Amino acid sequence: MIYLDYAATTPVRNEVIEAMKPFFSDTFGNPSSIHLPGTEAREAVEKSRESILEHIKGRGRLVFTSGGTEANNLAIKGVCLSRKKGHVLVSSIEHPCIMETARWLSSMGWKVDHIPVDRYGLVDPGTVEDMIRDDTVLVSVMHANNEIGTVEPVEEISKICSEKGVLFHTDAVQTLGKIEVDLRKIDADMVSFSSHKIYGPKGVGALFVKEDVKLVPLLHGGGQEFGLRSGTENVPGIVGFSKAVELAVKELPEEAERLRKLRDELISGLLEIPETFLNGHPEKRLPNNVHVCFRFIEGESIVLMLSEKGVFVSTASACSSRKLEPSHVLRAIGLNHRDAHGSVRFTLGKFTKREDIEKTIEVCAEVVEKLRKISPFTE
Amino acid sequence: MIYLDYAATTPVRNEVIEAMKPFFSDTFGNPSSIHLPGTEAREAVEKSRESILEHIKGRGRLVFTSGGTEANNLAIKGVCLSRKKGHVLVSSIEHPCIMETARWLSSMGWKVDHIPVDRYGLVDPGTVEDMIRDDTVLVSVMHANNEIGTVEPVEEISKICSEKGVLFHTDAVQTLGKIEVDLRKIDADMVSFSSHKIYGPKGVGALFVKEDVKLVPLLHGGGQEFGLRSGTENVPGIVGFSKAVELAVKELPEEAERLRKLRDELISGLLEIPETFLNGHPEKRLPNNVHVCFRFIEGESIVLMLSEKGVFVSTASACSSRKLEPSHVLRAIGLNHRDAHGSVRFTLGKFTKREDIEKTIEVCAEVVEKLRKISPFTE
Amino acid sequence: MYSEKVMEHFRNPRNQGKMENPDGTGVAGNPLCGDVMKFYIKVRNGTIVEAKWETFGCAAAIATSSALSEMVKGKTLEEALEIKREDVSSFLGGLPPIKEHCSNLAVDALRKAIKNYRERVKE
Amino acid sequence: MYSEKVMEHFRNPRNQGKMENPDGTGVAGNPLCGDVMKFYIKVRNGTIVEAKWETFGCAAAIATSSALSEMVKGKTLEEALEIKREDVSSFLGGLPPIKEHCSNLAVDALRKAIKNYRERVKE
Ligand SMILES: Cc1ncc(COP(=O)(O)O)c(C=O)c1O
Ligand SMILES: Cc1ncc(COP(=O)(O)O)c(C=O)c1O
Repeated sequence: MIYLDYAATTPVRNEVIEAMKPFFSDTFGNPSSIHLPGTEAREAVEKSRESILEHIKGRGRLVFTSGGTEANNLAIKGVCLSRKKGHVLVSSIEHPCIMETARWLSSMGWKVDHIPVDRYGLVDPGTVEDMIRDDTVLVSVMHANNEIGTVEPVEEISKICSEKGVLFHTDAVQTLGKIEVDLRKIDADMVSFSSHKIYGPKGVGALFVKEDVKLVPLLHGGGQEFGLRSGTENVPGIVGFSKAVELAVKELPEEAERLRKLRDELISGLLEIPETFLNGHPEKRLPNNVHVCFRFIEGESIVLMLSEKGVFVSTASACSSRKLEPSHVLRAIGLNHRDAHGSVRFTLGKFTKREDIEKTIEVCAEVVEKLRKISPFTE
Repeated sequence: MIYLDYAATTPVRNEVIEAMKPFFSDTFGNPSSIHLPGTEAREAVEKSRESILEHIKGRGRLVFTSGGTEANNLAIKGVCLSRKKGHVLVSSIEHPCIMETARWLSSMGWKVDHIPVDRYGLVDPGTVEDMIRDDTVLVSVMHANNEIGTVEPVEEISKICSEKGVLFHTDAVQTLGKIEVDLRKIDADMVSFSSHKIYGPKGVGALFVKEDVKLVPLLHGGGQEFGLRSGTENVPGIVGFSKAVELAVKELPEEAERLRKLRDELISGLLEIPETFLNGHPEKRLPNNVHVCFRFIEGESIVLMLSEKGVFVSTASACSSRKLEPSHVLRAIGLNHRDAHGSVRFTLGKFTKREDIEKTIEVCAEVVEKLRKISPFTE
Repeated sequence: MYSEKVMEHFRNPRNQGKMENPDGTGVAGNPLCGDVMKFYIKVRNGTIVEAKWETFGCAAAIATSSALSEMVKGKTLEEALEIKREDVSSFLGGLPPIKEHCSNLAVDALRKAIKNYRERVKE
Repeated sequence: MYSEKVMEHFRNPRNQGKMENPDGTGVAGNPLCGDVMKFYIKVRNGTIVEAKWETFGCAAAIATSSALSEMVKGKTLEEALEIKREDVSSFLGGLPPIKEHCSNLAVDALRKAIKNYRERVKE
């Protein structure tokens, strides 16, 4: 079994499970209760919040959410619904939770424009600057793309936005623990995170929000999380998330180096298969992301056939693998429908070993050959 | 340590922890992935969904959420934001997550009216019928109140709404596992649930939605949960929630009987303390809820002093215990500010024993006496 | 997601590949979801004696191609023309709803192949 | 939520209870949050020699009453009048922000008690 879909989700690591354990049935209080079990739970939540803020070097509020999707929805809708209708800029390769949120806002009368990317998936900060209008209230560009792994120049973009007086949000779900996320360098007003991408539990995430940013909550109620996100806090989840952040940040330098090497081996191995090319940026790329197009054959078949052989990869993002349209990201970087459909993502992680890479290359070569034999596009 | 705050939250029971375990690091896939780890996770989610639907006898969609707060927000906002502005009716004793949602909608131009309750906290179905207008789109009345434990006539109200062609939502967060929740009898279009109130994990809940009810999602994105709630599913949480529902429903008849007896003992014991009265309905009441006013003294002091002595109870709902205003529920049943501030909730649960009840009565008598000695209102 | 029968045809597709000197060929495709199928038939006395196919597409597309190539063998052209998409998917124990419409194109490709054969015969 | 010092005063409140034959009394209250305090003082030669109080309120209200009753003992009326809310809360190691405003009424009750004493003396 070779799991190469760490960008879709990760197993919870043992240290995190251990950290969560006491909060299921021992320290199980509701953090809003003022009695002892309540205050113990409250303390655990606040310590987790402080620890994460420290590790991302953020000065502001960290609002715990149920995941990356909620964090992104809260950022975009929270800003827009608290203001008069205006203009929003999002890149054309955002995760579906940004794309669909933007689409909904646009159906509600907001003006939305999509920032184009080049053939590597890069956003040009100059283009962002040009596209900002007088009525622009928010720009959202992800830190790195979840499909093709391209890392965006968010430091520069954040500077432009702050000069222009426009709010800037970035989705760091795929970068935390993989490349440096330092909010002293990225001057973003809001930043989204998700726990289950970094060996933390599913169902937890966070939105960093600078002190002076006004948001309408998506979840109204008891007023938890600075009044920005009501609902009984997922205490074990939050504690686990914070542990996962701590470990991910600590291990980053060494682990990123290790993954980068394996990634490059996998890329060279796969590119030896004929009619195969790399998607995304050759250098400005997540250390664990490999995304290739095997021409003339279709991605879902490749994924399923690899799965039959114990190699687990994905087409596009996990979210869209039940949809039929080709990935909007691959279309945005200029792939035609057929090549977009033929692209496959391999994402490496903590438990990936060199042997896995060798074996994957071997199995891929087999599967690609088998599928090409029945493709009408090959001679 | 005597925990009598089960309505605020519960410890996760062992069977639930055991059921969740494999889904942290073994069957850890993303349910949206089409490879083997993904389909295994998908199967676990779908089985959980079916099991819960069976246990509540619901015919429709069960949408997993991050908790009761999200379920309630989704129900109310989901209906309203997908329609032209109209009229909404909510009872005047709903949980803050409904009250605040209604307040926000009203600030957005929706018309909101609050259904009054009698001095026991009961909503009169006839009043609901009278208050429904031509432009009413939604009525929301909770199944039982989280503070005073009054059980509402939601079967009747649901019939009235369906006759009038108005959507009906009920918040069953406090009733699941405590009294019967049978959606063949309660003809609601939407019903909210929360896992952490029934010995399941925090951070999970669900909204039951009939097939033909149109909702705008709060969380846009990958299209999970029938397109009504995007975001990577909290697989262990969902599995744990479903296990908790299964056990709670199975054990309900016996456990409710046991709790009812303990509850009545606690009520009689507490009412022997002078100048003490019961809030909520004497009979139409959750089997685990005791809510009394100790006149002349203040709730937070009582709770803290009891906590010092190892007895954990609450004032109003956990959510609002960090607020200063007296509970809107107690005000709605006609308590004056002072008596509202002097009321305390005891909620019993799975681990409550007869000795705990005796001890609690004893300790309460002491604490009340101590605080009354320093109250300016006692002679 | 897929029935066992779909997976079985996906794993071990029948009659796949190009046909030398076919009597009729037909191509069907759905540009959006990307599936493209090519069907080849050999006909003797109005009966399909051999069918082959090539498919670019998901597991459902491959399995429906494979299934249909088995279903048509030995059928007269008239009988083959009566096969509907639903017949193929029920032969396979059902397809996921989302795939039903988009990836079940084999029948279209077969019909085009029969049409192509008839046109050739006329000439 | 509360500092250890607040909890200590809450657990063991000083000088609580009614005073027989006080020289001055004052009541302060916040109807919304429900806290009500009554302060009693005994005065000799312009100096507060004894202070007692009764309080309906949360732990913060009780602790601030208790703390102030200690702080004023031995102070002249002028000195006592200079005590501000912040002095009480810093004496207690701080109060939660939400409580700062609402439950820190002891100073108001004390001032009213002093005023009441002065009015009585005038008569
Ligand atoms: C870039 C990006 N943003 C947001 C999300 C959504 O996060 P979650 O799965 O926690 O809802 C994902 C993962 O699915 C992602 O890769
Ligand atoms: C009646 C009621 N509704 C909703 C909620 C909110 O549920 P959750 O804590 O899961 O957000 C609660 C509990 O806090 C409740 O008692």
